[in-house]
Amino acid sequence: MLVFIPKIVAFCCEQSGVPAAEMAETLKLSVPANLEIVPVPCAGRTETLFLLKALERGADGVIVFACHEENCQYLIGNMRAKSRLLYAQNLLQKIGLEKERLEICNIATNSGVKFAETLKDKAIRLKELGPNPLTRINDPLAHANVGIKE
Amino acid sequence: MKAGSNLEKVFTQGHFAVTAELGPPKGNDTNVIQKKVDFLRGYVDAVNVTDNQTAIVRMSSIAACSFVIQMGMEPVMQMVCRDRNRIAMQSDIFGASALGIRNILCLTGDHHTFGNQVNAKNVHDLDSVQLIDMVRTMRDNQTLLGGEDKIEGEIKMFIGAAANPFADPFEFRAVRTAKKADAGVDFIQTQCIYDMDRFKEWMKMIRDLGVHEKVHIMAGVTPLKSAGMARYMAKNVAGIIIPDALIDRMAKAQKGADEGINICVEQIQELREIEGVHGIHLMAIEWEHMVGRIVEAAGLLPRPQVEQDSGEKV
Amino acid sequence: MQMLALRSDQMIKAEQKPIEEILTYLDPYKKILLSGCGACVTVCHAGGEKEVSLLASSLKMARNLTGKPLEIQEITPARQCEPEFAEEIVEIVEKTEGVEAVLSLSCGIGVQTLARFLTKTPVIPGVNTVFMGETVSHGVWEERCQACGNCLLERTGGVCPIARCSKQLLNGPCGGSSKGKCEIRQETDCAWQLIYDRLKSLGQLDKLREVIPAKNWGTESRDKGPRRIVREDLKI
Amino acid sequence: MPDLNKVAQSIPLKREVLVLGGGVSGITIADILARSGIHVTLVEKRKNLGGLSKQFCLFSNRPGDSDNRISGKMARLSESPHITLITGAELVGMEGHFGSFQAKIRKESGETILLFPSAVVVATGYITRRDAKGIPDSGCLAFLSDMERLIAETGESGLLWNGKPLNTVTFVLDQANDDIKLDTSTVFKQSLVLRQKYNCQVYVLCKDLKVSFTSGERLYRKAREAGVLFFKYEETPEYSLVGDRICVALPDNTNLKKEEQEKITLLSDLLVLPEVCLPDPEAEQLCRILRLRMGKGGRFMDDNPQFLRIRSNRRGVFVAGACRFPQLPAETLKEAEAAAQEITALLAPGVYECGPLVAEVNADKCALCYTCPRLCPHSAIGIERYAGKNVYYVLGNGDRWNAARVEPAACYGCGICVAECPARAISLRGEDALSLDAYAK
Repeated sequence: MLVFIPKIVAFCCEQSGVPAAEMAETLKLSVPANLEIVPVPCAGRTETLFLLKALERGADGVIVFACHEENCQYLIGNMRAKSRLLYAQNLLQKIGLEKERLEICNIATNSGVKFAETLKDKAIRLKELGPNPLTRINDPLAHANVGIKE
Repeated sequence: MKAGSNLEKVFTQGHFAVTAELGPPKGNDTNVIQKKVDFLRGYVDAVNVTDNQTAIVRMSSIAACSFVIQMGMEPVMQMVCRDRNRIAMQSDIFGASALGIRNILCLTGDHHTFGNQVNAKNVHDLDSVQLIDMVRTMRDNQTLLGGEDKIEGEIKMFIGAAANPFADPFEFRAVRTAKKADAGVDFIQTQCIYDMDRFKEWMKMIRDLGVHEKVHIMAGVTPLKSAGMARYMAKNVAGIIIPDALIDRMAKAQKGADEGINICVEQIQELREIEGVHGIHLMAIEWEHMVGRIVEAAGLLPRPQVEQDSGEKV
Repeated sequence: MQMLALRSDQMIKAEQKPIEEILTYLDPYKKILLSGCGACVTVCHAGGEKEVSLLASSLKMARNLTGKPLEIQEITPARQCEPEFAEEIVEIVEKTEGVEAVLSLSCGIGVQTLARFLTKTPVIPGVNTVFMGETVSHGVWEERCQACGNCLLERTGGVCPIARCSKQLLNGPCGGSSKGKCEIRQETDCAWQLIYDRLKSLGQLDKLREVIPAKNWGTESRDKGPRRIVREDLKI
Repeated sequence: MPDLNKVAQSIPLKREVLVLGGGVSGITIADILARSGIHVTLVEKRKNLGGLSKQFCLFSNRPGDSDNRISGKMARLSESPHITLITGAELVGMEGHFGSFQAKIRKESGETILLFPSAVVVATGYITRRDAKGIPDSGCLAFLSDMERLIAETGESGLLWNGKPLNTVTFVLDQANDDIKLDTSTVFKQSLVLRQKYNCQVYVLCKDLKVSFTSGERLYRKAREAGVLFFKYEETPEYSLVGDRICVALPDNTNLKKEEQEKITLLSDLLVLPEVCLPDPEAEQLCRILRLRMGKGGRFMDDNPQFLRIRSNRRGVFVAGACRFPQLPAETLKEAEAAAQEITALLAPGVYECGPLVAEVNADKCALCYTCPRLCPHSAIGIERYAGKNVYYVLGNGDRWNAARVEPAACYGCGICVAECPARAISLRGEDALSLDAYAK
């Protein structure tokens, strides 16, 4: 049977998202198969363009793992990331993409479980949402994620 | 006599003047004007006809004034700076004068975004002070604004303007009225007064500037219909101050409307005593039928019969 | 004192047009040049290199979704409103094969300069040029000048009633000024309150006593067509 | 991958530190730094050192306690060759960054002194106000600092207040300050002495007693054992005068039924209140000069205590002591030691190796929009003149133009400026460009 496994790009703050990912790995927690982790020094490094480009290049969903609010090592990075994400969501809606494809998650260094759960949850929701319409329209066969046998 | 209007004569003969407000219909139904004129006839010296007040489109002030004359009363034509440039205004003043209108009230105009044409372009080519100056030039110099162009005929207008002692900055309010006096205004009517202390303070500043000797000041009053209306106005209308004590009094009254009229009558009596106040202007919003009752209770009847100029029908 | 801004043209404030509107304009084209501008519109985050890349990505995605892909070449010159810069862009358009139109994120001036030189290629505005203003706080800009051509600021304490009073009053505040705010919106300062306060602190309140006569709007309206400044000594 | 070693920069560090504020915190830091051979300039706004410790640390229940050590440190300060003391002076300007600050100090005489410290410590403390609102005007009211002085000056004889013997004292907590740890600890200390040494009757009124400080629980028990009486209240007690004594009335909260509560009246010779602790009104100005982020309520950097205890948002600027929030002398001492240690460690190598990630501005592209200097949480970016070729060849501005510049020593490499720059003129040097390229182009 052909199954859709969503491609997720996760921008991970090195202060929280990356250690949480490492924790998840140490705990041998399963994360969605088609996941790309992109480390950034701070969630505040995540440009609005990164979020759009990820989708433009075929990701089905994008998530930013940032530190908890009022707990950013660099004081404002997580909040800036959040407001950029809201701006990008607004753009997506205007061009006909679901804003739910973009998401931000505040996480602590030791939250390996939350890291894995959030991603699993996101994968489920993306499955319900379906593949990124851009890949579907451009070249349905080239969508590497559709066609993997589960 | 500058214009020879009934209102001007009432003032110059030393009477305490009374005017009331009349909002023209939101259409061409002249019965609305007739009805309101009937309510006011005999109780006031002149009827103040609004010019698209709160930027709601209504019959033009000039046309409505003309009907008021036909119905046997004297109008005060309001003219706002919001909708016309100086070309249109001067041409309308020609027409108004020809139609027998002898009083004009020069106003800035409510902001167009409050009305029902929010996407309009507001003009404000002139401000109210400049409008006063323009009408005075037309009357006294018999020329157009800033020009040598002689006017064919004679413009006779008794010029009024508004003042709001309850807006800010308070210290500037009397000065602004003095500027209007300098520009040539003959009478001033104020925003509705509820905060008597502030009004008295403003009047003192007016007297200190000597403005009360140059212009006739008419105190504006609006009877409150209910405590709810009082609260709404106090909270939502910029430039209106209603003291809490007054709102409490309205709230405690058995019949709010009667109490509102009582308050209004008391206010008029208190205002009459203030040096420099030469009349009252009653803004009974959609309550024109109460004007007679208020004027009577305030002891302002009968209205003085002033001598009419020979050969001129007003 | 160090002179801070040597690059002076940064007072124009603009905002990007709704992407739906831009898409309508671009409908007939398959390949465009998207040109930002490195001056005013960069400063107000409406048309600098960052916005160019964001818009390009959004437009490409939107067009892909409709099955009519759009090819976009991005460029952000330092300015667009001088002939020399426009000529450079023209060169790029001519060299790049298949560019059917230019989408410009520069202000209305840059669009027109470009249009003057690009005789055969349409130039489409991507931003609405809104006003000349200053930064109130980061991300908030407010109008300060309407270029009336006849500056009154000496008489009004450095606060312009033409740009900042909702009714452009020249002789003081209307009756809607309450506690320093304009009646039309709670967050709008009453320009005349600002003028009053400033003249008071300058000890120049007497300036408010004078009646300012009806303004000559000829310096602003189209009495001689577009306004024009000519310096004979500078002409080449 | 770029070679990280190659792009890293070294900033030479002089062993020079500027300490602002000569209270407990500043004195302690200066003392420790000087002993490890770092040259310290201590600037105090007032004429004398000691700050609020002169009001609140006059006596101690334990010999060799903090106050004694402070006087010891103060004595050492004036002798140390490594310390320059400037009193009656304040900071009026500061330029530069970590390793190369230029601080302008102005003395009362108007004379200005230019200093070039590598690091700066802010330890400007707080101020107190006596608030006697709602208390009848009489000689029966004192504040904690008055009581401190009275006890310290009295010695073995009986306590006298206004010439009369003091037998009963009432303390009221929870009225002046939200954070009452400092007040509570002082009240414990004073009431124990009043009870044990002078045999006074002591009442303490409080809402919720907070004992979450060092020895708090122990002191409370000791006070109870010594016979200090504690009363819980909810609404502000009523104060009245009875003869020349003060009466404090409150409902008896031990009865849980509100309507049946009887009134307790406490008659005493003296009512003692804590002073209200307020942030220094000059803190805001100092924050501006130092380009620090202001915390809530006008205090320094009190909004992110997890990360920024001692440190500020700027590299090389430290914030210690009660200028962040009122704290116990013991806490202040610990914090001062920590700050001094961190500075010592930072300056010890003589150079600062910049982090692997440093933001860099392409001056040719900078539009002078001020986005990055406004946003940089570390105040690491300023607008500066560059020498070199002007990109605006048509303008002919010679060989100099302005652009934003990131100071490598002050940059933490978070990349917030990179993401925000509308001209995309900033990049992170040392960043693994490959992993982000797919999303940036």
